[in-house]
Order: sequence, then C-alpha cells, then structure tokens
Amino acid sequence: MSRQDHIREFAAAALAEGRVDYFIGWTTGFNSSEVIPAFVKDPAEVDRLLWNPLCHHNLVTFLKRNMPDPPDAKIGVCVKGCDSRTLVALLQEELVDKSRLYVVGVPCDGIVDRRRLEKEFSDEMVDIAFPEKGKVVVTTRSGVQREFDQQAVLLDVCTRCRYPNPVYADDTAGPAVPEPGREETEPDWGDLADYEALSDDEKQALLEKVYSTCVRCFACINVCPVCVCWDRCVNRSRQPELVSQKVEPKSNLLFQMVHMFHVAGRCPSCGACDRACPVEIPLYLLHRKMNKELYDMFGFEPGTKLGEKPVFQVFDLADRFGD
Amino acid sequence: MATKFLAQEQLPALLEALAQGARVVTPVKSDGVVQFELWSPGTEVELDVLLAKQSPKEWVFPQCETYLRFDYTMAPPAEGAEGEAALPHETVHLRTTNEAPRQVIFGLRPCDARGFVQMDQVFGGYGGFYFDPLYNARREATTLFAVTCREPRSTCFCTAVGGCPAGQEGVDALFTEIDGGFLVEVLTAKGEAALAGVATAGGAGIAAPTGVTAGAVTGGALLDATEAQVAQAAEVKMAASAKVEPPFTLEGIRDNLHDNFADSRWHDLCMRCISCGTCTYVCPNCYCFNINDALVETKGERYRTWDNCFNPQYTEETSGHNPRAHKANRFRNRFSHKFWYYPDKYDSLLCSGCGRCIMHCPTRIDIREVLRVMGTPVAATAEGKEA
Amino acid sequence: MADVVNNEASAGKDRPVKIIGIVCNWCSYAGADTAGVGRYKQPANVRLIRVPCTGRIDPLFALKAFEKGADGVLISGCHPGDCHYSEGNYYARRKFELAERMIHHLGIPKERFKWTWVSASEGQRWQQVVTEFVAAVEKLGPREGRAL
Amino acid sequence: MTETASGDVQGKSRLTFADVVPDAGIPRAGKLSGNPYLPEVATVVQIIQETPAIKTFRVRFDDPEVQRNFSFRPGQVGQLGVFGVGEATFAITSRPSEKEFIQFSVMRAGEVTKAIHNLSEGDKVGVRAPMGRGFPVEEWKGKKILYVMGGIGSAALKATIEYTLEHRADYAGISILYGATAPQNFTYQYDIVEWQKRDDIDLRLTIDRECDGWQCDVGLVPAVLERMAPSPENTIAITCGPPIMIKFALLSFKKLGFTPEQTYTTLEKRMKCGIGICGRCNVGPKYVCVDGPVFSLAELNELPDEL
Repeated sequence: MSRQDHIREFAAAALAEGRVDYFIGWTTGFNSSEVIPAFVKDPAEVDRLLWNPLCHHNLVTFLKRNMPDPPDAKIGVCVKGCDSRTLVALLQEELVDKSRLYVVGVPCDGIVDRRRLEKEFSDEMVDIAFPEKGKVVVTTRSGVQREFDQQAVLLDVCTRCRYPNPVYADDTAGPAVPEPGREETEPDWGDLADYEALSDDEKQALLEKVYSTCVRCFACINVCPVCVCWDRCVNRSRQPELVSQKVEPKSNLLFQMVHMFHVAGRCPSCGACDRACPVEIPLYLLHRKMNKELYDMFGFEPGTKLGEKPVFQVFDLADRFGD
Repeated sequence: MATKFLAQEQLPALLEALAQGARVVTPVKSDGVVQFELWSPGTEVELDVLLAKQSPKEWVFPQCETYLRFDYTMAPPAEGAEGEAALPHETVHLRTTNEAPRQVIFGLRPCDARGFVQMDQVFGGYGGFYFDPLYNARREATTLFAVTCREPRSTCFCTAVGGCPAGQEGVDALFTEIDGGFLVEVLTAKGEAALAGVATAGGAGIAAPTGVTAGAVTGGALLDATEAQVAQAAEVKMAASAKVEPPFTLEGIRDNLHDNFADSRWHDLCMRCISCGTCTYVCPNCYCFNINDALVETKGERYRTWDNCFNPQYTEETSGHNPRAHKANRFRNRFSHKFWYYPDKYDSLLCSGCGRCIMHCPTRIDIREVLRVMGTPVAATAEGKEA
Repeated sequence: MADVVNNEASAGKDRPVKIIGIVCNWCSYAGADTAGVGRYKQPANVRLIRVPCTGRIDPLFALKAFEKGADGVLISGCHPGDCHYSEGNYYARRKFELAERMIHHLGIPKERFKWTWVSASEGQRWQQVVTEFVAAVEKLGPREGRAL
Repeated sequence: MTETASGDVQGKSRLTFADVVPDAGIPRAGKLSGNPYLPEVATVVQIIQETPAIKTFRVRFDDPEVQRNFSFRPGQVGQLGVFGVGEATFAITSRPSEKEFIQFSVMRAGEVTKAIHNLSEGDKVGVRAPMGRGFPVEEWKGKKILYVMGGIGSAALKATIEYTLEHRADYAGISILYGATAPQNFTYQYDIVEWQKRDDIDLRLTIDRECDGWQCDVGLVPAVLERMAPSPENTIAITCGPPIMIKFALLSFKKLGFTPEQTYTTLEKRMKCGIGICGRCNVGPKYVCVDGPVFSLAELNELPDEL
C-alpha cells in the first residue's frame, strides 16, 4: 500500500468520524508538473490527495495564528520530516493547540527541486512523472521529454537531511525510511562552504547584489510556519521604525535579519522561504548558517524534542560564552 | 506606420544605437533568473524565456521613489521662553525630486505593455481625477519595443482579457521573431522617432547585412520588410494566438462579482493563500502604493513605495477597525478591483492575462479558477470545485 | 537609489569613527560613570545607550546600529552571576554569541562588534575596554558598509 | 455599461476633468495641473484646545496668493501633514467665507495626530486641500436641515453648519442634535453659545450619562433622536460621529421614515494620497477620498457591505 493510499485512508477516516473539520494535504496544481496544498472537507474527495517528490509545501504554515478558518477548526495535516520539526517548534511554545490537530507523518525520500528542473528547459514543463523509484521524467509543452535521476535533482536541504522520518505524528503513512546515523555523523554544512570562503568585502558585495532584488513582498515571512506575528510584523511598524519602509539593499537585508533572528532556535531550515521567494534570493545562506552555529554552540537541532524549550528561551549556567 | 526587418545579428548594434540617446532596459538572465535590467553593450538579451520574473513596471513606476525633500531651519527660541519649545521651525524648504531619464524598454511582451496602458489611466487622470506628474514624466520618456510571444505558456490567458500574443496596445514598435531576424512594425510616432535615430544615423558599427537579398538597403540596420517576411510574421502571430486557451468568459463578470460579493466560497478559494503580496508585485497592472516620511534631525524626505491589499495594515484605521481584517476579504478585493471596481471607473480591465501571479504565487493561487468560480452567475455555478 | 538620508552624514573617509555602546544600567553604565568620575581618559567616540539589562538587548539593535551607519558596536553588561535581575545576562550571552557569529557572516569585520562584561566598580576596566575597542575600529576606519 | 473587453484606450482622447465627473464644479487641490502630492506650506496661527483630546488648528498658507484664492465646499476635507512624520485627512471646519485661515480639528489618536498636537503657534505644516466631494448644499435650498453628530463628528459637519447659518434664509429650518460623552467633551463651545442665543436654530445637546449641573438632554444620540422624532418631510438628515453611533443613527432615521436619498453621512477610511490613485480607501468601486467622504445612504446602499 503506497504512502499516498495511507494518507487518503487516514484522511477519509478522520473526516468521516468528524475528528477533523478539514484535512490539509497536497494535490495536483493547474498541470501535473505542479503540486499545491489541498484542503479537503468531504471524505468523498480524499482521492484528490497525493504524495510524490514534488510535495514541497510545508503545510504547518496553515496551522499558525490567523490561518485556520474557522479559527477553532479541528485540522488534519500531512507533515514530512522537516515540516514536523517546525510543528514541534510551534508545540514547544504552545503556539498551536495540539488537541485540535490530527497529524499524519509522511516518511520522505527527498523532494525534487522544481526550480532547478525548470531552468533545464526554456519551454514550459507540463508534466513531471515518477514512473519508478528514483526516476523523474519531465515533459514540456512542445513535447520534449527528458529523464533525470531523482537523487541528482533533489532540493539542496534534502541532500543534507538528518530527519527524513517525521519527529512527531499521530499516524505515519507507510514504513519509515532509513535514517543517517545521527549520533555518528555530523551535519553536513557543505552548502555554506563557498560563501564562507569569501572575504568580508566580497560577502558585502554579494549580499548587496542579492538584496537589491528583494521586493519586500513578505512571501518568505508569511510562508514560514514559525514566523507567527502575522499582521503585527515589526517590519511594517512605524512606531518603532526598526526597518525603514524604503526598498533598498540595507533595509531589505535588515528586513530579513528580523525574520532570521526571530526564528533563531526554532527554524529547522525546512527551506519553505527559499522556495517561496519570487526572485529566488538564497535565504539558505542565513537560516542554514544559524543552524550551523546553533549546532556548534549547543549541539542543538531545532524542533526535534517535543518536551524541550527552544534554545534561546532557556539558559545553562555551564555556558562558556564571552570572555 | 513603417514595417521593417532587422537581422538577428544586428540586434546588439540596434540596441547600442538606441543607447546613445536613452538608457536601454532588456530582459537579462543571471544565474537562471530573468529580470529586466539596464542593458550595456555585450549583455545578452534573453528572449527565449517568455516572461521575466517581474514585469518592467518598476522602470516607469519605481518600487521606492522619493518625491519630496525638506529641510527645516530652527528658529531661535523667543526671548523669555524657558526651555526648548516643541520644534519651533522658522522655515521649511521643499524640493521635489523626479528623475525621468529617456529610456527604451526592449523585449517586453504585449501583456507587459498593456499593463502600462492600464496604469496610464489611473496616473494620467483619465477618470477625471488627478494627474500624477511623477509617473507621467517617466512614461512620456519611455519607449516600449515589445516582442511577439512565440511560445505562450499554459498560464497565459491574454486572449481572454482582450489582449493577444501580438497585441499592439501601448506598444511603440512590435518585433516579431522570424527566420534570420525580426519583423519590426513601427506603431507610434514615439517608436518611429526612436528608430529614426537608428536608421538614418547608421549607428556606430551597423553595417548593412551582407547576403540579404530582399528589399532595398536603406543604409541602416532596418531594411524594408518583404511580403514573405510580413506573411511569415503573420503566421507566427496566428500560431501563437492558437496556443492560448481562454479559460473564462468576461461576459457578465462584473455583475457576477457584484452578486457573489458575500458568497462563502471566497473563504474556500483563499484557504491556501498566505496573504503575502507577491502576486501584486510581479503584476504589470497593480499600482497601489503607500507614502512614508523619513526625518534625520532637520533633513527629511517623503517617499512612496509599492503597497498591496494583502498587507493586513493596508486598510487598518487609526481606531483599530479594519474593514478587511480577514484574508478572504483582502483576497476578494484583489479580484474585484481588477474585474469590477477598475472597469467601473476606467471602462477596461486591470488585468492583461500574463499569468505571472499564477507562476509566482507560493501556493499557485490561480486567477483563472477564481474567476471561473466567482465570475459566473450565482445560480448557474456547478458546486465550487475545492481548490 | 538616490542618496539615502540617514547615510549622508556618515559619508566621508576621514571623519572620526562612531561607536554605539549598549550598556546595562546597573553595571556597565555605572562602570562608565565610575570611569568618568575617576577622570580615566578614554576616547570620546562612544555614544552610550542605557538599557535595564543585557537581557533586554535584542541582537537587532546592533544590526540596526550598523545599518544606520555605526562603525562599531560595543555591548556590555554585568558579569554572569552579578545580574540585578539574576538571569538576564545568562539569556543574553547566548543571544550575543549567535549575534556575533551572524554579524561576521554578513561581512562585517570581527573587530567591529564586541560584547563583554564590566561591573559597576570596574571603571579602569571600562576605560581599557573602550580604548582597545576604539583603537581596533579606528584601524579599520569609518565603515563603507554596502549591504548593511 | 457593455463589457468592452479590449478597452481600446489607445484612441481615447485625454479626458478633461469637467466632462466626466458630474459635480465637476467642485474646487479640488492640484486639479489636473501642478503636483497634487506637493503640500502647500502653511503656518499655524492659532491653536484652540477644544477638549482634552481634540485641538483646533488655524493655519494660514505662506503664499498669500494661495490663501486669497483658496475656496472650498462645506464637507470637503484636506490633508494636514507634519514634514518628517506624515499626513492625515481631516475635515475643513472653518467657515467657507473665512479668508484669513483654514481650520482643522484634530483628535489625538495616532502617530501623525500626536505630532500635530505637539505643534505650537508659528510652526510649519503641509496642507493639501480641498479634497473630496462636499455636501450638495445648493440642492438643499428650501429644505430643513437636521444635523446629528457625536464627539469628533462635529468637525465633519461644522463647516456645513456654518454655511447653512450664513445662508439661513435659504433653508426652511436648521436643527442640530449634538451628543458627547461628558460636558467638557463638546467642541466649539464658543460657537455653541452663539447658536443658543439665536432663535432660528433648534439646538439640542445631550450627554451619555447624568451629570450634575447639566440642564439639557441625557442619553445616547440615537435615543434622543427618536425622542425628538423630527418629521422627515422636506428634511435633509446628516449624521457623523463614531462608527457605532452612525450605525444606530441611520437605523433611527429609517424608523422615523427618512428615505436613503435624504440621509447623508461621511465615511472614515485609511487614506494616503487623498487623490484617488493609491487605491487603499475604496469601498467597492468608490474611493472615499474623491467619491466621498460624503455619501448619501442611497449611494452607500449600492456599495458592497465592507465598511
């Protein structure tokens, strides 16, 4: 029984028994090369739910603050490994009411980087199929078809994933996937290597070029499951005016640092912000770096242990920082 | 107007000639991302990818624009006044700033050009209201050279809103890619003026292309087009239009949106919307903006920046009341503004069907589907398909 | 973009460096006071911002200072264990450690951001901290920050 | 309006202001010429503390030419701004015939109003006025006018009251019902005293709760309105005040038989440009800053319900 069938079964049961008002999963977009979040209310419609390596959306963002509609709805949600860590981060701070949730964990073999595939073709992709495990077949509108090895086109965060199995779930869709030995191996921070090798001036020049393209559309902040201020974001405040409303590299970078510092210790680098940015700003340079430093400072990986408090909400007398 | 032919390899020369008198802006691809950038000799113009990430709106209606600077000179406190009175200003000197350099935007698509036409109505005082000197100065100084779409995407629906892949609305000269180069249809006086400078001056380094038999050589890059070339261009246009499937009808859309205003399906349609604002900032038509002040001691400026109706504080009143507090209201306002409010005032649609809002929405909210569900009469709609 | 208002004043190569000091009210501010009362000579480039406790200091204050054109940011508070609010600096030192690493990650040289502990009685130590820090920042000169 | 999909704007000649907007005779700031975003510098000549939260500012344009030619229609608004803080929209509350200054009454509420309240006489402000569509006072000639206002709502109707009093003979009758939370919260008390002396005005003041030394009415404005039970015959009713009061006052008017065409109110929306471009003050297709802020109930009923 495939994971997709498990998801459909859990969803149908939860909806039929009235345990949830609606179930959030993934479904096909306007063509079969796109996957979009799906909100299913009627048990008969669970067949719209699907699972394949294109399901990149972190659905936990639809549980935060003002997103549940009606506000007191009982919600069923699918979570991958990284998504479940953002859910745990929210649960650690009781920002989401566990009793109103029904969480279906989906062990994940890695999500395909659709943007990288898109850049392989100048024509538009109309279908991305997965005929067998590890194979990706892309068809474009003018009929060109090319095959890729799934491992070669994975999202960068997936190639370094240490938690493919959901950390928290009420039910799990299918068998667990083999996990890298977390005790023996150190996390792989290879994606930061070439940026960290730059000199200070080169870093500043690169950041200026990158952040001059930012349009301050708030997609990265609104899509982030642990960024919960919603309509009271300090980035929009004029009293105090921490970030100027002017759209210039300086203010845009400070705008992003507000996001980064507010999720420090709660963001597991799920990459939802990188994928939501319309102008493809490499936000991983910031949130991956933060997670690297937190691991170096405390050996801490955000959103992994439910009972634990995020690292900046506790302290330890044994900390040896500062002179 | 004139119909010319430009050989493919002459394009850089043409752009260089244009760059003598104006700044040239073209779509440029840098590490996979196509955006409209300032062109300089040697940069490769990206015409294969159909649509740049953002429309060229930013070059005529900048995202952040300072339009007023002011300097206070402090008046000395009046004799006998103890302590510093609250900011007694003797004079405040205002300076309006508005740079409007001459520019040519090459390589935009007819839907982008149409976006400017819709904004012209708002900023140009068409509704009989106010004339925006900032936008109009730049708009007058801008010449739009559009390129016909050859490979419309499945998200394109320009034909459904009255446009077409070879639309001429707002376009000063339309380039259509044919064998060996471009058919250039000069449509407006402004287009002719910009190209005249090229044809007659011969442009530095523009040599008549060798080996091109048809048509008399006019000593510049632009040759007279032959019937064969014109016919081929027409074929390209027909083929492109055929590739665009109109997803919804405009018939009665305004009244249906009016009747469906309080319909509960707005909530279902916007369940996956994260109320960010990406769709409005990549859209060639959206023009809403905010005005802010900045002050450092006695020097200050007043600037306007893009804003959008998805910003929760867009309609938040000082009393704290917010008529569009819930994202479903904001979501409804965006589509109603484009297909009902704007047409009520300016008698055309605030949407040119480019599909960028579908391509760049983080959860792919599809404007066509929203209008199929909400643009049809209340009674006749099939059960709203769950998004 | 046209010349930015808030950076007009900070342009120019030879102007003295401007340093923002964020100090906690009970220890370091008092320490700075002791240094002042004790006539300890120290450079005048530092503008102090007083906060109740280092626990109140948000790393974004330092970033905001850099964005507004500061050439260096010095944060100082009570030694761990002396905090008037008993645990403010325990929380703070974790935040400053991450802030320091992230600030350097943004391409701001190490020498421009320093955080340390100075108690109320250590006027001498405050003078030494300030003098060393200002010298280090002056070696780098006014900051022509581009991204931040 | 047939659905012309293509909306071929190319051929449309540049419309002039006059031939599109029906009440085109209204003076408007920066109309079709000059820069409508550029405020006129003005000086604060007098500040009157009306109530603990409301101050009235009398400002005079620095440019005598502008001051002399300034005219506005009762009910129009203006943008009063402090350079470096921002601008906000306020009703113009001076008499339309007043040539020496323009007057705005400002309640301290947000950032801009706080900055305005910090101003002192002699300070410079930016004014962009007049804006919006005023009340159609010419059409009301020969009718009775009923003003129902509460709190800061008096500012929106003050200019209109002054106009109708100056042309008292043109109107069959004027009655004013003005409510406030407490006696000291009445604005324009210096004018109210004058109004009480006149016998050709029916003036009723009310406060929410009983308070010693208070002889006039007690009770919420809608309740007192229903006690007054004015006849709707040949009468124009105008109401303005806190949103909750407007809501119930409109219900009372309906109960008393007032038709939507003869009932008017003003809308308070978030406004920025004030000239119908920035897009944020819309209620359905109408922009409050140019199509309003004055609306008849008939017009409001046509708009979608998103107040």
